[in-house]
Order: sequence, then structure tokens, then C-alpha cells
Amino acid sequence: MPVLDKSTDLTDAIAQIRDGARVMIGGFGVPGTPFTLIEELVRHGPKNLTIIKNDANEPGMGVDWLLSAGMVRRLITSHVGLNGNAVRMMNAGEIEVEFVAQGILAERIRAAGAGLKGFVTDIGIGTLLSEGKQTVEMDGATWLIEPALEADFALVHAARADTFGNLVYAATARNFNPLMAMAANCTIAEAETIVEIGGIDPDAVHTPAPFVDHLVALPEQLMEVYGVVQR
Amino acid sequence: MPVLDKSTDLTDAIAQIRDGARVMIGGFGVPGTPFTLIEELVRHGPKNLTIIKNDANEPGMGVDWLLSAGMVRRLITSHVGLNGNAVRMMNAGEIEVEFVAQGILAERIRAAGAGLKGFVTDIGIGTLLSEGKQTVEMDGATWLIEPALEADFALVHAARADTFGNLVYAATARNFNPLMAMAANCTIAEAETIVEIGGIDPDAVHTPAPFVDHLVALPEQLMEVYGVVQR
Amino acid sequence: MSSSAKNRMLARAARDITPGMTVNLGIGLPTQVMAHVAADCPVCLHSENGIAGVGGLTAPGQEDRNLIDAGGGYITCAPGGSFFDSAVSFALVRGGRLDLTLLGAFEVAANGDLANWIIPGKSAAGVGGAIELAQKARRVGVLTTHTDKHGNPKILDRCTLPLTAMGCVNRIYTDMAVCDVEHDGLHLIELAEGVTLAEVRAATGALLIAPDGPIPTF
Amino acid sequence: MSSSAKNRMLARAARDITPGMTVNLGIGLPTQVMAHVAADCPVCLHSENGIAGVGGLTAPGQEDRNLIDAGGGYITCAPGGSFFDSAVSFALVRGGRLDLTLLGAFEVAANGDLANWIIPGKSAAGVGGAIELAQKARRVGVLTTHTDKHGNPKILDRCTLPLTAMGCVNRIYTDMAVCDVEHDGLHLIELAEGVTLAEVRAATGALLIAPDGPIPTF
Repeated sequence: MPVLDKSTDLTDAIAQIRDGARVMIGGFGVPGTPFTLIEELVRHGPKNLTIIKNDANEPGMGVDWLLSAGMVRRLITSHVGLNGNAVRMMNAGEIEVEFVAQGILAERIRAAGAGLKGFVTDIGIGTLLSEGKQTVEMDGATWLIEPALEADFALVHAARADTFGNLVYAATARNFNPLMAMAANCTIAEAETIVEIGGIDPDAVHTPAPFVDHLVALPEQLMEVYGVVQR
Repeated sequence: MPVLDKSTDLTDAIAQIRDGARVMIGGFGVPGTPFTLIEELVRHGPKNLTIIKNDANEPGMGVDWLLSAGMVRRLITSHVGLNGNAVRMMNAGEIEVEFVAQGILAERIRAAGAGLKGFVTDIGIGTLLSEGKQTVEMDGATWLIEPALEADFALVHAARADTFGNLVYAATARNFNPLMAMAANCTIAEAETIVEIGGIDPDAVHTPAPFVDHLVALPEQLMEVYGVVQR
Repeated sequence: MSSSAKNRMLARAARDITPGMTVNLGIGLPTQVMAHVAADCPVCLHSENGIAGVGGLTAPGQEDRNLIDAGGGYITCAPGGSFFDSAVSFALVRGGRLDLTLLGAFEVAANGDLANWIIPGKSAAGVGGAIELAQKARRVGVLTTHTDKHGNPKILDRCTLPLTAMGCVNRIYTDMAVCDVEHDGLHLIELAEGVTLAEVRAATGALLIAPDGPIPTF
Repeated sequence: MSSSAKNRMLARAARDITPGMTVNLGIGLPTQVMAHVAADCPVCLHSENGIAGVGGLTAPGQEDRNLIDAGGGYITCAPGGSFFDSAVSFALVRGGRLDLTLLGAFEVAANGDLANWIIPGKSAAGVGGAIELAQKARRVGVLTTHTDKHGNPKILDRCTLPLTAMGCVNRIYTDMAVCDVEHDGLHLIELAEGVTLAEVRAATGALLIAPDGPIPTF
């Protein structure tokens, strides 16, 4: 049985993203951030985006390109500590920021990917982060309900892919990528290496192809930002 | 930095399981079922066990050994269709059976492994399976709350392990094993092949070693039941 | 059901499996649909025990003891396939990545309700994965004989048996007809060759809305 | 804090990292504890961005662009290490598989409350992973100078800043003392060499329960 070839032109893949879209972006710091997809998103230029990403990268890098281009209305993230520009825009009211505890952010994204409405947890009970949240009584205690967090698009970065869209990530570049790939209505993956069907061991797949809609090949020579070694 | 060697004698590992314990057992049909651990559990002989497993295997095989030995008080499972003995014992009131939709069973186990209290879903709404379940209102609709399902022990079967307890499963023998390995207070894994530290690619690990407490080596010649090819 | 009627039904269902789909085929009749899908049609077969990319049944003697489908049959993994745990497998189903599932039925109703897991008075052997497939696949097709072995309709106005899922069915394929569940009721879409509208109406326990013009056959 | 006092504190905290533990060390002082753990002690270092088995910092020029810890430092993966996604990483934390975490603090209270993420009036840069580490690790240690740079106590009867987590701290390591949070209050366990009980009491914003006999030093 043949399989679909999901290889897509970078421009065509990103052109689907319209004003007001909710866009998840993989990565934790530099590793796993799909810089090429983000760069094309800036070129394409939709406005009023909601961006969901663990962090805001650093000034002049990744998510900061979107912030600087004035394309972001709302940022859902666990921290923006390494990006003073994001902090400034947040304080100036130029962007809304929703802070979510890192593991809760991961789990809310996963819940969407798993087709759940939300989950029940005690994380944040008794702190500022529980304020305004829906609660439920179970086993004689009060728990928080955390709603699933879904998106229109997920932009993810893989080390390797086959043409059907099976993805493999490298080391700590995995992070939020597999969760986001499952949680969005349309998942666009960039991959450093694309192999023929059969080139990835079925036991070694990190994101199964049915979760991936479009596959964008990266040039052999990656943008410099992928190799940043400084902090 | 050295790592702990979790290799444990089969007898010592299973001897920890006492009367009344809640025991999760991996496997979907034959693949992934830890027959050697189950056989030793029968020899050890604790009573009034609660067994959590996708299915009840087939007569004269795996979970059925525990049923036939009268060790099981309660079985939490998605179906027992291939084991007429389990159906008979259920109808005779010799065991309690709780049926859980297969994906909900998987997700309840995962929720325990992820340290959550439960999750919110619409699966089963309007059917018998929603009866008696706690509900919650979200976004103007009624949803079911499914509680996390935890256990005292998980018995899992891996194809390969390193001595620290990193596990790799083969093909569809993965199924419930990685979820259960995360959900129990004590996880005992049997492995067909045990390699030295460094022998498993960190990107290819299915169950990270911190989830595994004891590692039992299987003999080179597996029991016949592992190779059953009939149905 | 004659073997030619059955084959026509299977082939008709197979025509709704289109290139690029991820599909789960239930145990029994639905599994047999695959044999009628064109060999060059790129389809990804999911089985809920943890594989996307079922190749087919394994030749006797070639079985891999670690590789079965949810029905317990020994299978092969197609090129481009992947293995995953049971939580990911049902995430794929509930998360909307399953384009189509074809299921069997005890009863199916004009409002899309499906009953296929328990008959009161008989002991149920469990629920398996059918509930989530029925409730969450993007499209749900039911494959069934139009009537039971006593000649009673299996397509009813409302189900009498406990439901697997409410309002989940989009299309019903039988040995007599193809019907679609719409908001305004059950629509007859096609007739099996040699079957008349009157015969189908007589064998159906629900109001059947027929098209005005000629009815296509399959 | 003198460098010798700091090193004594780090070495003292390191003594509570015992063979077989899975440990997460927060950014800053806690990360530096690892250098004081015996090289032959089998410890698994977790970092919440998705690794169990952090080897250490990478030598300059040897960095792997795909391999960092949660603090953003380039690291190595120790033999026996594994990589996983962020959901699994926090499953490990919340699910009770993290034996110990060592964290920094703005304030820590006699009831075990910890405040280490936001100072009202200053803009917060986010919460990161500290909440779940603090709330769910089996043991939580806090490493901090006993007083802030103005000489004010950081160990208080109750925190004044918004909490990271309630009642989560088991042990506090400072340049002056080691204290345990118990149900009946804050217990002084050890004194830093050359520091007196009176000095510690004066620098502590909470009632400190001292042992009856001689107090061990570190």
C-alpha cells in the first residue's frame, strides 16, 4: 500500500495561517524551535496571532521576530525570562501574556491532542496561579480543572522525517514538539533530513505520521540561529 | 557518573506483592504480556488482588493463571471476550469486573502516571458507561470526570533494557506497558535482552529508567506462551 | 446475505475510502473492506492496539509474535508505519486524526445512534475500543446486514439496545442499500442492484427518505 | 556569603543526595551542588526540558545544539540517560518519581511555604517549571543565603510574597544553618562551623526549635 507524500512548499504551508490564528510553536530555548517556519510566517505577515510556546526565545530570535513585527496579540507561555523585549511589550500592554506552569502548559496541550476537555490537578492550589480557575470536589478535597489548549496550527521542528510525516526529534529538541503536533488542527513540520518511506524504524518514531499534515524540507545549510551556542 | 543497577532476582521482585495489592499488567492479547512475572506471582500466591489489564488473555494463559488460582478479587479491564473462563467467573460472582472503554482505561492509567487526579471527557456520555460518574459543566455542556487509576505494582514486558531500567518495546507489544510503568508505585519489568549502560540510544528509549524499580532478566529460551500464534 | 451481495456491500464501502485517509476497520465485516480498496490508493490503516500502517494479514508461518491488530490477528507493518502506546493510539482517535471508521452493529438508528456492544440478558464481554471509535472518528460508517437472521430490521427509528454512542453514525452500508443519517432523518442514497425501494422500506424499521428522481445502484 | 561558607553549604546539601536518587537541581546555587557529590555515587540528574541523565556542562567548543538543560546551559548526556517530551518530563515530577529537588528562594517559611517566582511591583518573567518541582518532588530542599543582601531574614514565620507552593519545603540549607520543616515548626539541625545559635536566631524571622544537646556542625 502506498502512503501519501506530505512534502509541501514552505510558502504554501505557511500561507494557510490567517489573521487571528492560534499557532503553537515547538521548542524550549533554541533546541526544537522551527526557525525557518517562523521566518516564513513573519514574511507572510498575518496579524493578531495567539502564540503558544514554552518561552519567547531571546531578542532577535524566533518568537521575537513575530513580536517585533507586531503580529502577536496574545502569548501563552511558561516564561519569557530570556527575552527582555517580550517583557517590555508585556509591561507596555502591547501583548497579552498568559503564564502557565510549564508542566501544566505541556499537559494542557497534550489534553487537546488526546481529545480530552481538560484535566484535574492540585498544581497551583493555594497560589496566585489558581485564581479564577474552575474547581471540582473529589475525594473530599478541592481540585483545579485545567482546560485543554488547542490551536489552529502547530509549527514543529524535527531532526528526521520520512515523506509520510513520521517524525524523529534529537535530544532535548523534542520538548513540546510531539505534544503540539498532536494538538493542532493542522501540523506543519520542518525537518533537517527527509528520508524515503521505510527509512525510519516504526519502533523509533516519535510523532506518528497521521498527526502531521505538511512536511517542509530544510536546506542542508541551516540558518545560523539553529546553531546558537551562547546564553 | 555511575547509575544504579536495577537487576533483581525474579523471586525477590515478585515477593513484594502482598494480599490485596493492586497490580497492573501490561499487554494486549499475547504481545507485551509479562508471562514470566505472572507465573511467579501465581507461585508466590497473594490473594484478593485487584488486577488492571486491557484484557484477560485466553484460557490457560497469563491473567487466566491468576483467575484460576483464585487470587483475583477484582478485574479492571476493557474486555474479556477471548477468555470464557473469565466470563464464567464474572457471571458466577467469583470475581468483580469493571469494564472501562479501552482508550479511557489507557488514559486513566496515564493520568495516574502523570500525577493528575483525573481528566474531563465526553466519551460515554449518553450511554450506560456514564452511569454513576461524576460530572462537571464546562462551556455550557456536561462532561464526565474520569479519575486517575493507580496501582501498587506494575508488571511490564520489554524487548530490551539496559541495567539502569531504560526500556524499549517491540511493535504492538508496547500497548499499555509504558503507561503502567509510569502509574504504579513499584514497577517490575521483565526484559528479553538486557544490555550494558550505553547500549540503548537515549532518543530511542520508550520508558525512561526513573520509572522502573526492578529489572528481571528472561531466559534466552522464552516460555512457549510468548510465541503463541493462534486465535 | 449472498456472497455476491456481501461483496457488493464491501466494494461499495471501499469506494468511500479515499486517498490520504487514516482509517480504522472494526472486527468482522469491516476488516474485509480493505481487500476492495485499490492497491494504489494511499491509505493508512490504524489499529487501536498501537499501529498506524497495518500492511495486511501475515502469511502462515511468517507471524511476528509481537505484531497483531486489535482483533488479535497477526499482521504486517506497511512501509511508513509506526508503533505507539495505547494512550497515543486513542489520542489519535479522540483528537480527530481518524478520518473514518467502519464498524459493525447490532442496531443502528435513524438519528445516528449505534448499539454494538451489549445485549441485555446476555453477558457482555466488555466494551473494548468501539465507543471511542464510534464517538470520535470524523466519519463513522456502519456495515451490517439490513435485517437480522430472523428477518427483523437492524435499522430502527430508535435503538432498543444500550448504546455504544449517540448520534455518531454518518452512513450505513447494507446488502440492500446505502443510507445517510442527516439532521432531517435517514436518507436512502443507493440501492443494491436488483433491490427495489419497496423492499428496502419493508426491511427498514425507520422512515426512509428517498430521492425524487431515479435511485443510483451499487 | 563567603566562598568557603558557600562551599560548605553546597557540600552539606550534596551529602543528602544519596545513591539511586533521581534529582532535579534548580538554576543558580542548586546546580552547583552537583560538583560536591561523590563521583562514584549513582545519581540520575533530571532536567525538566526532557532529559534524565544530565552528564555535566559541555566543554566549550563541544556543544551539541540540540542538548541543553532547563537553564539553557549546554550539557552532555550521561551513559544510561534518556530523552523525552515535556509531558513525560513533568509526569516524572508530578507522578512521584523525582526523589529530590533543590531550589532557590526569595522567601521560605517555617510552615514550608516557598516563594521564589514573583515580587509584586516587579514584572514577573513567568513561572517555568518551579511550581511542579516544589509541589511534587518527594523531598524539597531550599538553598539560600540565610539573609538577603540587606541583612533581612529570608526564613520567615510566613511568606510575604506570592507563593510558589504551599508547605512544600522539607529542608533549608543556608550559609549559617540546616533547618527542617516539621509539623510542630522549624527545627535547627546543624550549625555552620563558627556560627552560634544566637547568631542564627537573630538572622531568622521565625521561631527556631533547637535540639537539647550539642548542635552538630557542618
